[in-house]
Amino acid sequence: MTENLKSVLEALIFISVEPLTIERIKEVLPEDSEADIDEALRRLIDDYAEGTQAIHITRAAGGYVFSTKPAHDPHVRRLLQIERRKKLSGQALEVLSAIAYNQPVTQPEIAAIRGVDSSHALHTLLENNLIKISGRKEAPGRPLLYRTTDKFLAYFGLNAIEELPSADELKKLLEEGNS
Amino acid sequence: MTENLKSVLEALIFISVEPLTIERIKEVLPEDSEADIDEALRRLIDDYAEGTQAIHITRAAGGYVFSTKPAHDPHVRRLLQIERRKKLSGQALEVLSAIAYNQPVTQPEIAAIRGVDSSHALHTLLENNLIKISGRKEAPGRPLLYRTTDKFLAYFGLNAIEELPSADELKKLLEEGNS
Amino acid sequence: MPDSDDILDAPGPTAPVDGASAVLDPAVPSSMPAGSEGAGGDGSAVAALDLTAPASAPVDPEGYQIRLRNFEGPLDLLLFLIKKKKVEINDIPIAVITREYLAYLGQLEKMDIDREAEFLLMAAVLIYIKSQTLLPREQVLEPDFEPKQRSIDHLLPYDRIKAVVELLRDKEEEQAQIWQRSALTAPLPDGDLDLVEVSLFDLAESFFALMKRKQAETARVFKGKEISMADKMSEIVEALKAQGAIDFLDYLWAQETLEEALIAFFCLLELIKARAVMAVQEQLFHTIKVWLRKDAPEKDES
Repeated sequence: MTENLKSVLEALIFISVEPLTIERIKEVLPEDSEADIDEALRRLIDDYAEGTQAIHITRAAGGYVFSTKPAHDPHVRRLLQIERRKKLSGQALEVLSAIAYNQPVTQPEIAAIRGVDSSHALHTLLENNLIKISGRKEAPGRPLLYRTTDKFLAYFGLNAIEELPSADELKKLLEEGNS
Repeated sequence: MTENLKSVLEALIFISVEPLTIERIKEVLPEDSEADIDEALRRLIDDYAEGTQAIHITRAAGGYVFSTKPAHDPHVRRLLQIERRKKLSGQALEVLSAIAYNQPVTQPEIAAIRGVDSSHALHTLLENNLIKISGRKEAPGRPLLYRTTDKFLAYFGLNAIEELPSADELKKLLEEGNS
Repeated sequence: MPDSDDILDAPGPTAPVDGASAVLDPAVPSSMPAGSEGAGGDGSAVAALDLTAPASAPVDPEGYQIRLRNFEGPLDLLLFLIKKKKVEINDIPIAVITREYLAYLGQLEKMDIDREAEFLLMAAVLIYIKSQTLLPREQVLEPDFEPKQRSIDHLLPYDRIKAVVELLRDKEEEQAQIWQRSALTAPLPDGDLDLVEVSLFDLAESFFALMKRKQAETARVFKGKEISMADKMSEIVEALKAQGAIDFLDYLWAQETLEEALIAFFCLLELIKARAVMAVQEQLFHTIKVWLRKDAPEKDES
C-alpha cells in the first residue's frame, strides 16, 4: 500500500496551506505506521527530485512543501510581478473601501473596522496617491485623517464618490443575509 | 526547446495565484510562439493525466490550474477538517442560473423569473464570490446589476460561460423530456 | 480645501466647495415616490422625484433669492422648474448656490433653524437630482454572451432555469472532489499600481465583506444582548440634551457592536422623521452633526 500512501501524501502536501508536518500527517492518517509514512515520504521526495517536473518537495519550517525548482526563478518572478502589478491586494482593497465609505477617517478607526492593523496597506495606498492625509481629527492624540483622492476616482472611473453602491444598499444586503 | 518550455509552464501554473490564462502566459513569455506554447501545454497536461501523481492540471475559468485527483478527496477533507463540502441550496442554484443566463440582471428581474423574492440567495452568492455587482441599470430606482464571476466558472468546472447549453438547446432538451 | 466634494459642482463656473451642506433626511434618498403628475414619463430621475416636501413648506418668499445667469428667484421655484424640465439640472452650479447662500447667512443677525433646514433640504434634493445624472452606466468588464438590454419578457423562463439547475448540481458534485490550493497571499509590490483589473464594485464588495466580518465578530461576542429602538432613541436624546450637539459618526463608532450602530442609525432617521432632531452634514460625506430641535414635539411615536 506504499504506492497509495505516497500518492495520498502528495495530495496532502500539495493542498496544505502551511508546510505539512509529520505530526499533522499522523493525525490525518492514524492507521498508517510511522515507518510506512517515512518510507513513502522519502520515495515521494526522491521521485520529484529525480523527475523532470518543474516542481519538487522541500522541507520548510519543520514541514514539507511543494515549491518550484530554482531554475525557474526568473519566470516565476516575472509572473508574480505582472500579477501583482495588476491588483491591489485584498488587504489594500479593504482599507481603501473602509476609507471610501467612512472618509475622513483615522487609522485607529480603520483598524477598528477591520479588526487588524492597517499601516502597511495605508502606506501603500498613500504612496500610490489613492488616498491622502486631509487633516487631523479633533480627538485625543489628534490622529491624522485620511480621504480618497481624485486619482482614486479616476482609477475607478468614478465621477463622484456617491457612485459607489451606497452604504444603505450594502446594509440591506447584510440584513437579508441574516434573516 | 519545447521540453524547457513545458517545464517553465509547469512552474508558472503551479505558482499562479489564479488559473493561469494563455494571455498571461504570453505576457510572461513574449519570445515563445503561440504554437510552441500550445504544444507544450498539451504535452504537460497529458503527462500529468497519464502519470501516477496525485495532482494534475485542469482547465478552469479559462485558465490552467493544478488540482488534486478526485480519489484523494477524503484525505484532503480530513486534512482540512472539512466534513462535507457545502453545497449550494436549490434556491441559490436557481438564482445563479437565472443570473448566468440573463446577465447582467437586476434583483427585480430575477424575482420576475422566479416569482419569489431572491434576496437571501443573492446575498449568499455574493458572499461566496459566485456573483458580483457589475453596475447599475438605467432604469427607475437604478437597481444594481449582477453578473457571474470567474469563481462561478471555476466552481462548476467551466472554462467559459458559453460551455453552458444555450437557451435554445435547453428548450430542445425540455421538449425532448416532455415528449 | 479642494476636495472630492466639488464634483457636485456644475461643469460650468466652478470653484471649490467649502460648505456644500445637506440635510440628512429620510425623504431625500431614492425612496422618493413618483410625483403625481411627474411620473408619466421616461423614468428619468427628474421625473420620478417628488418635491412636495419643500413645496409644502416653502422658503420665506422674502428670504434668500438665487441669482444665476439663467435663473433668478427662490430655491423652491428653481426646484419646481427643474422638475418640470424647464431648467436643465446640469446648468445649475450647486456649489455656487451653496457658497452664496452661506455668505448670505453670514450677513443675517439671527439664525432661523427651520428656514435654514428647509434650504438645506432643498439643496440636498438638488444634489440628489444631480447625482442621478452623474451615476455610471454599467461597466462592461467582460464580453457578454447574450445581448445586454432586454425587457422582462426576454428573460430566460423559469422551466428552463430549472433545467440549468440540474446541470449545475451535477457539475458541482463533480467539482466537489477536486481541490485546488488556496491563493497565495502576495505582498504588495513597491512602485506604482496599475488597477485595470479592479472595478469600482470590487471596492464596494470589499467593504460589504468587511461589514459582514465585523458583524460576525460582534455577533459572536455580544450574542443575546437585546437593544430596543426605544431605549436607543432615549439614549440619543439624553446625549443630545447633555451635550447640545453630537457628532453622529463618532457616536456610531462608539457603539459596541455593528448591530447597535445600525440601530442607532435607524433611530436617528426616526428622530429626524419625527422632527425631534435635526442633522446637518457640513460637507457631503463629512461629519454629521445632530441637534435637538428646540420646538421638538414630545416624541410619542416609536
